[in-house]
Amino acid sequence: MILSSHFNYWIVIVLMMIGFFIVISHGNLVKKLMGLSIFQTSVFILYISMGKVAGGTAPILDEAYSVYSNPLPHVLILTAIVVGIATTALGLALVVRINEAYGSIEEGDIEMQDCDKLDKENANK
Amino acid sequence: MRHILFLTAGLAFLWLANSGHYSGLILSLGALSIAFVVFVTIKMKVVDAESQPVRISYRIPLYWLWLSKQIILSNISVVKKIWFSPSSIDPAVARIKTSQTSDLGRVIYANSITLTPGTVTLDVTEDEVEVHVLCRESLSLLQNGVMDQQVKRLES
Amino acid sequence: MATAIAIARVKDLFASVMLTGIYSLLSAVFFVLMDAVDVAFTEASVGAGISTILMLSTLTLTGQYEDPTRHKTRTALVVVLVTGALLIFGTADMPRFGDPQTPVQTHVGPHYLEKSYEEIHVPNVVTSVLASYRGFDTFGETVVIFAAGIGVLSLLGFSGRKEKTTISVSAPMYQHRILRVVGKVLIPPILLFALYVQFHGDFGPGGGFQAGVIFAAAIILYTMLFGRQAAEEVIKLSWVRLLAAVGVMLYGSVGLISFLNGKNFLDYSALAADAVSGQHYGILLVELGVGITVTAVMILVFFSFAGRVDKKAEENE
Amino acid sequence: MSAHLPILQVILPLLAAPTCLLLGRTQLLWMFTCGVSALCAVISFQLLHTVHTSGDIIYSLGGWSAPVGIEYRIDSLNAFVLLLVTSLSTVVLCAAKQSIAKEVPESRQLYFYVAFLLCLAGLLGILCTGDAFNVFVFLEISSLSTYTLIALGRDRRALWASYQYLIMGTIGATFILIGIGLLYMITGTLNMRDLAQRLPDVEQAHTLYTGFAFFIVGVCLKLALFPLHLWLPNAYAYAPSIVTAFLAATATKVAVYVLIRFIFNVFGFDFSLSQFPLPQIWLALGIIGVFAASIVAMSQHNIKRLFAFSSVAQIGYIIMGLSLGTAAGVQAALLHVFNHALMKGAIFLAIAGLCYRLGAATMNEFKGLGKQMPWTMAAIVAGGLSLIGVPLTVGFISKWYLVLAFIEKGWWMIVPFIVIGSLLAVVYVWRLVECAYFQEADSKREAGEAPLSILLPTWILVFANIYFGVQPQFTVHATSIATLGLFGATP
Amino acid sequence: MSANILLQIAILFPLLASALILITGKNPGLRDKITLVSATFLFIVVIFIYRAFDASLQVEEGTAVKSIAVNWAEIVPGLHLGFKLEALGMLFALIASALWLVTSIYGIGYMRGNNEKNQTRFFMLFPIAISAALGIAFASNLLTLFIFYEVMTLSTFPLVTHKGSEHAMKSGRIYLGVLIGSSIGLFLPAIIWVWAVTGTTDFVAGGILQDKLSPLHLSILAALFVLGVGKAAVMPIHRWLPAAMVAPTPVSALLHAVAVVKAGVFSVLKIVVYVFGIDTLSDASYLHFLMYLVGFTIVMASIIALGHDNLKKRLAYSTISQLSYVVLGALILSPISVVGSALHIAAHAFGKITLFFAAGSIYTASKKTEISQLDGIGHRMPWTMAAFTIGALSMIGLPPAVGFISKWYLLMGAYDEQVYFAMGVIVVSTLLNAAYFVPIIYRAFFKTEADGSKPHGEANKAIVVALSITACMTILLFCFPNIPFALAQSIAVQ
Amino acid sequence: MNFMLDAISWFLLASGCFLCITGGLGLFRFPDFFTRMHAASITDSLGSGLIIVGLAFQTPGDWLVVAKLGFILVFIFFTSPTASHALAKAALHAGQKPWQKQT
Amino acid sequence: MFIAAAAALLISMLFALSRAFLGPSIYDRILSVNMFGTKTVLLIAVLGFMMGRPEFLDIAIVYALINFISIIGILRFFEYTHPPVVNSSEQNGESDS
Repeated sequence: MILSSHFNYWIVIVLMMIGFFIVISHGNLVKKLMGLSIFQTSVFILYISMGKVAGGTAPILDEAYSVYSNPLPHVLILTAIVVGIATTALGLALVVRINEAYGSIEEGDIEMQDCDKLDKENANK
Repeated sequence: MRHILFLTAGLAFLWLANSGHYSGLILSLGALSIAFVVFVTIKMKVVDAESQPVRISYRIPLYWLWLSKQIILSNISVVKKIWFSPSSIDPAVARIKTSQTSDLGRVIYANSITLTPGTVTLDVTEDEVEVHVLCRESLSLLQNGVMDQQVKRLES
Repeated sequence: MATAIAIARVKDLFASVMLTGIYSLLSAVFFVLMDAVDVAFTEASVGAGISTILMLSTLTLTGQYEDPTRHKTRTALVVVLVTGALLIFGTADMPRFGDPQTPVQTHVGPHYLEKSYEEIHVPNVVTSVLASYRGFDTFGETVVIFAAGIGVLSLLGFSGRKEKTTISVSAPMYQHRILRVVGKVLIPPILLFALYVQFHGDFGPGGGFQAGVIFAAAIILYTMLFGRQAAEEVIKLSWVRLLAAVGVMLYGSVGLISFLNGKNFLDYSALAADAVSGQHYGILLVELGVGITVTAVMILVFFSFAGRVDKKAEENE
Repeated sequence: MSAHLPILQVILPLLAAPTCLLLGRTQLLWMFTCGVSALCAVISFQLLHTVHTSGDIIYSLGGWSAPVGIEYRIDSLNAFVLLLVTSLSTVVLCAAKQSIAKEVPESRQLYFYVAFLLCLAGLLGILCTGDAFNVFVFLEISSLSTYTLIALGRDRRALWASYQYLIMGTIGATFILIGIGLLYMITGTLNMRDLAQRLPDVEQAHTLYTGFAFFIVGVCLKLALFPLHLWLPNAYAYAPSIVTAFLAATATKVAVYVLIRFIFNVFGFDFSLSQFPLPQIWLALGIIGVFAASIVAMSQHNIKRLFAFSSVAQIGYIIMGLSLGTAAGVQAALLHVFNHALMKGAIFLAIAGLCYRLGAATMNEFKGLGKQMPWTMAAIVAGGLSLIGVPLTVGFISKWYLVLAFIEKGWWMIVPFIVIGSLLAVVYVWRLVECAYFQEADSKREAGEAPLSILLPTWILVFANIYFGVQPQFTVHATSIATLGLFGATP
Repeated sequence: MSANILLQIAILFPLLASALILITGKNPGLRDKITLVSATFLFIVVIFIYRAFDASLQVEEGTAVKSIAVNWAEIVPGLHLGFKLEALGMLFALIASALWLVTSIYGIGYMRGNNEKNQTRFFMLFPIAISAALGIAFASNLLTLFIFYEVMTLSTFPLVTHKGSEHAMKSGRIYLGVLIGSSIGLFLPAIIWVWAVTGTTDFVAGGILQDKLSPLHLSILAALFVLGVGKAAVMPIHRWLPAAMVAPTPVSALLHAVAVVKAGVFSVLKIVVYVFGIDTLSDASYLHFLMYLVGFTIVMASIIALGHDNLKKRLAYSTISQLSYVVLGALILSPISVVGSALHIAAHAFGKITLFFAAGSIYTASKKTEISQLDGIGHRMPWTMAAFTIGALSMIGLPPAVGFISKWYLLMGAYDEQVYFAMGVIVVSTLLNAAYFVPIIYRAFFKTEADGSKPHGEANKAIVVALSITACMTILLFCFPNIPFALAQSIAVQ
Repeated sequence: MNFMLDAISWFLLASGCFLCITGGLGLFRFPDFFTRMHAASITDSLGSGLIIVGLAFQTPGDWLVVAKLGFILVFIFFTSPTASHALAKAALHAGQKPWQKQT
Repeated sequence: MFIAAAAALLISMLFALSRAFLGPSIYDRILSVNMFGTKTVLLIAVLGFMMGRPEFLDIAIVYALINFISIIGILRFFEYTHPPVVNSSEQNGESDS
């Protein structure tokens, strides 16, 4: 019974875990950002699903309807989506610059290069 | 100038048909929007004979009717192939002469070809289109020039 | 869901970008099912449109394939499982899906649904909440966009009008007859549609943000078809940058006006003698501010990326 | 007009940021930004005064009273932090002009000022608001501009640091979003006061626990609590020096504020601290954080990184104070928030001066600096002493209160840890001093004193370090009122 | 001028002098003159303070008690930054300021004689250290004492590492590590403990801890203090002192015979008297363990001193053992022994500084540092070695040196309290003292110089004058011990 | 009358859906990119057309909705061949070779 | 009936999705994304009718629009990474030709 009445949460959880997993485990910077956006989207779904009323309709007032879903989560998520795209755009811009600076967008490569540099600095000491 | 008027009229129709709210405020906003769009598009240099086919507009519905018939026919044949005999296809690539005089005409022709299932335009040059077909039969249908003529009629 | 897994698995980054596009289309459908039309609208334009294009431009610059080695898989699994377990723990008490008796449905939400029409007289409750009740959040959101624009500009910068020689590189699609003609036909309606969305946010789904994205998308389409050079002649980028600021300031000054008239910040009822029509004007102006900023920033961001792509293409030649 | 002060506080930098785009010259930009920030400081001072004399200020945005609309709510706690943030940002900005001119390419200086103002506005917005979701929005404003600011650093590692921060920060923000969402789900409201009233009814809900956990983890990511601090050292080390000074002095402090606000006001302190092993976890993390970060700091070669790790350690102290859950503990934490801002501000500004002259701040550069840049070095030493907690500096005051809080609670065993933590600070500060004063400089280098425009703000902060170390009445008074407000507000 | 103002002048003036020295650093002559003038001035100021204090003591016997006290700031409720005059502090201040004057003379001579680098830094830090010493002397509570204690540690560090060599840096690190470590790690917690228990850290006659702590806790607290005040160099917190001997001799002389180490033992004494209160502390049942430790330090340090050939090292270990006398005197907990301790502070100060001066003098004149090289040096440097002898006598505790008096009081105190262990320790260590000092004197005067050594005479005049003064003082104090004695008595009376 | 309209609309919808599924199936059954494209164009052209017209029959009298549906249809008719054409051209240029029947 | 239509559309979307999944060449993926987009447009329209709120058609229009633009975008940027060189076929994975 929990499975059916809470199915929205299960979707959210699974999506969230997938997104989060991508963010942590993948070394590719672009992929990380994709994971991040999946992660965020899952949260959006969480919010939106809590605003839904069974038998309700979109919160655009019309004389024909009387039950509406709650508009507040929608508003919040609109804002959150915007925030999400803003973050993604900035992240991608960073990736582009990182690629120019390091010639790679793999986390491992970049850290290795930095380590080398750090070693060199220490060696100068 | 003709093109601009045509565009304005089209946009006005678009607005009115979409809006559904005809209060003074919204209408005046609509007018402003149209003016702004026209201004921008003129600056973009996209308002010309190619994009605003004033001349041929009244013939388009007829052409569409004809084209719909073609689409339905070819749909049926492709659907048959998909369901019953996917192995019976025999794709081919061919070049077909066109007789259109303007880019607009060529584009309409090429898109019509693509729109009918079973044929896809691969490339358009001055007087030829390169076509990929699912079966050789449909190639012959094209080569007989019926569609070419229809488009040409539209154009003239 | 499957899409998400697919994104995780596919090594070809191009493919995963496309899958993200699909994914956001799907989630948008989901939003529609959940009655969140405005959200679906936004998710469609953002997720499938802008972010796909941005990711693609990045990939163009960085290369398509992912290094197959994974780091920290085990840590990741642990962290993810802990998070998941925590959530599952939390779901036990969560209200049933669609239950009309939850606190969410009974506490603040009803106020909006019951009162907003007499207070603001806008049928789309989402818009009235967005622009008036929680107008300050939206102001914040506009600023976020502005901040992102500033960030991208400071990182990538658009490369001015220095190189005049790049036409050949940046306008290959011009040769493409079909695209050119169809593009010419489609751009004006798209622009108008964007403005329609802008001004009809009161009645149906849509509003400043969505309109901004669509408008910007039209410009992006134009740029892709006719080249960056042509586009830059139509819209001066330094002007666009100013526009981004102007949008934010428009929003802010609506608020300022209301408190010069003795009301609180963003209290639109100060804008007209009649409180309800004041709200109306306020929402209109505010949405316009959002729209302007979003359009400007999206264009700027796209141009910044495209500028880099062109630069790289030039170097390769 | 005075009724609008709470909103003006936030709106001013927020609107000033786009205005910057209209101003062309850097000189003008700098003056403008400084002016805005100074004005904010004046406003926040006024706010603090008003709050102390006539109680909390509530301001409904858009004229919609909460919970339907968003409200701003200034009480003695956030007024205090507001004052801290605005005044420090003003001081830091005063020093910014030359340092930025040197470290950021001409074409990007404009963006620096814009992003700086946005970041400031974001932080102030977080502080002022009484709405949970609004916190998230402004958190993102400040974060996004922070990423930008960090990425302005010259070193390419700045980019990488910024990216890492972006990922971590976004995860943190999303966690916060989940937390807020779950809270909303079980209460139906976003307003903090309303939440506080409604949460006790659902205290047993699992969802509340989950939401709480997500929220706390998210905020802790933002404030770089020990195991979640990974983004901080790089970000501090490679950002432009002025940015480092600003971030170190303000950003994490605001996160601490959010934590305090939610723990004590929203969740209610009984719930937060008695139903979870949170105090124990925090205490342990705080202690481990102090030790681990201090030990890592000892082996750092890059001075900015060194002090970045030290920041992580100091956050450990703050968390330890919070973990007590007593008025004294919170007061100690608040004091340390203020005092740490002062000392790190001074140190990083001084380092900005160093970077201005030398181009980098590694141990190598420090050799013989005591003679070449005596004032700058003296400022660093003063800050370092404060960090250690030497009496007569602010560091002593906050540690004193911290220890006191522990003793009052009867947790004697923790006191030695705090003391040993200070000893570790001695070690890393001393390495620096030794290098600067007792080693000969590379002969080829000719470095003069940092320019006055950087030196002066630095010394203002150093002076503040000492002044509030000797005359802490103001801070102690303000924090105790704030703490009283916190504990009075929870039933 | 009121004594309160004088008090502040005494603490702040050296800082001003320090700044002046820094400014005039380019002109060595002027700089040195400033050093001398300010040292003299400070001494005079302290004398005036003493007179005022003396007057107030006289008044005290009458009616109104008008204590001389200044409060600078109240940092935390009950936690002041303030100063107050009392007998013990007065004694310490007198010694410190007097010896600064002498050391200044000596230091100028020494630094010039050896052409040391960074002289400005050297002379600049000196007054800061003295200021800190005076701050410790006049501190009215534990916090103030702690602050100046730390200031002293930090300001003397560059003096210790003055040479800047790798070895010096290493020793400097030990110096700093031990002192700061013990002070923050032990001393500060002890202060906090006191504050937590009593709500104040003020020094009050008779102590502030009556009936506040159990005997066990009292003992632990006492141990924290005795060990936490690392400058008192009770084993095992003594490592810094030998390490600090890399410093130039004036530093060793003033700081490690007078200012630093005396600050340490003075603090212990002050804490015992004014924080614990002698009566209270006698309840601390486990205190004898601490006493054993101190006794062990005295004997052990002396034995180690025997084994060192380096003159300064030997003096350093001697210092360790002598310092523990003072601590021991405090721990015997009889009024008489406290008087002895206080006197011993003075006695050891003058005696040890003489010895160090002499060691520096030898080094300046002949560059000799080892005892085994000193054969027959008494003939070449008669003044120096005469002064050395007087100092050594004082250390051993023989008349006509002042060391005799202090040791006498210590013994008397121990006898009164029937702490035979302490008596035994004192006797044994006196023998050991003799054992390590007498051979030096013997070598200097009665052995013949090894062949082929460079001819040299006395060191320069400044040095000779300085060490003669201190040697004279050692004897004078024996003859006229009334000032220190009066002060010490007034502590015991309280 | 209404029943008639309903019936027509259902019929159109059903056949549109059928075409869509067919298109999807074709996407699977055809051997290479170019041939799959033909399958896709089934959906794009007639499939969507039928569905939209079917929907239009559901809203007698509401011209606004019909107009909007019309716009969608026109738009799809404009864009989908353009997109497939561009795609095909790009694929051809990038060196994709059309599959030929083995003979 | 609308539900049936929606279900049918969903099924065909599933087809498209799995094609996008399988590839093999990038063009197949683009194609299926395109098709997917078109289907989404239809689906949204159908859903709008299903729920009785034809206002949703605006969303469908936007979808159609965005779909087109992003396909063009994909192709546009694809030209950079896969310049029109005829011989580079190894990445296109023509395992089935």
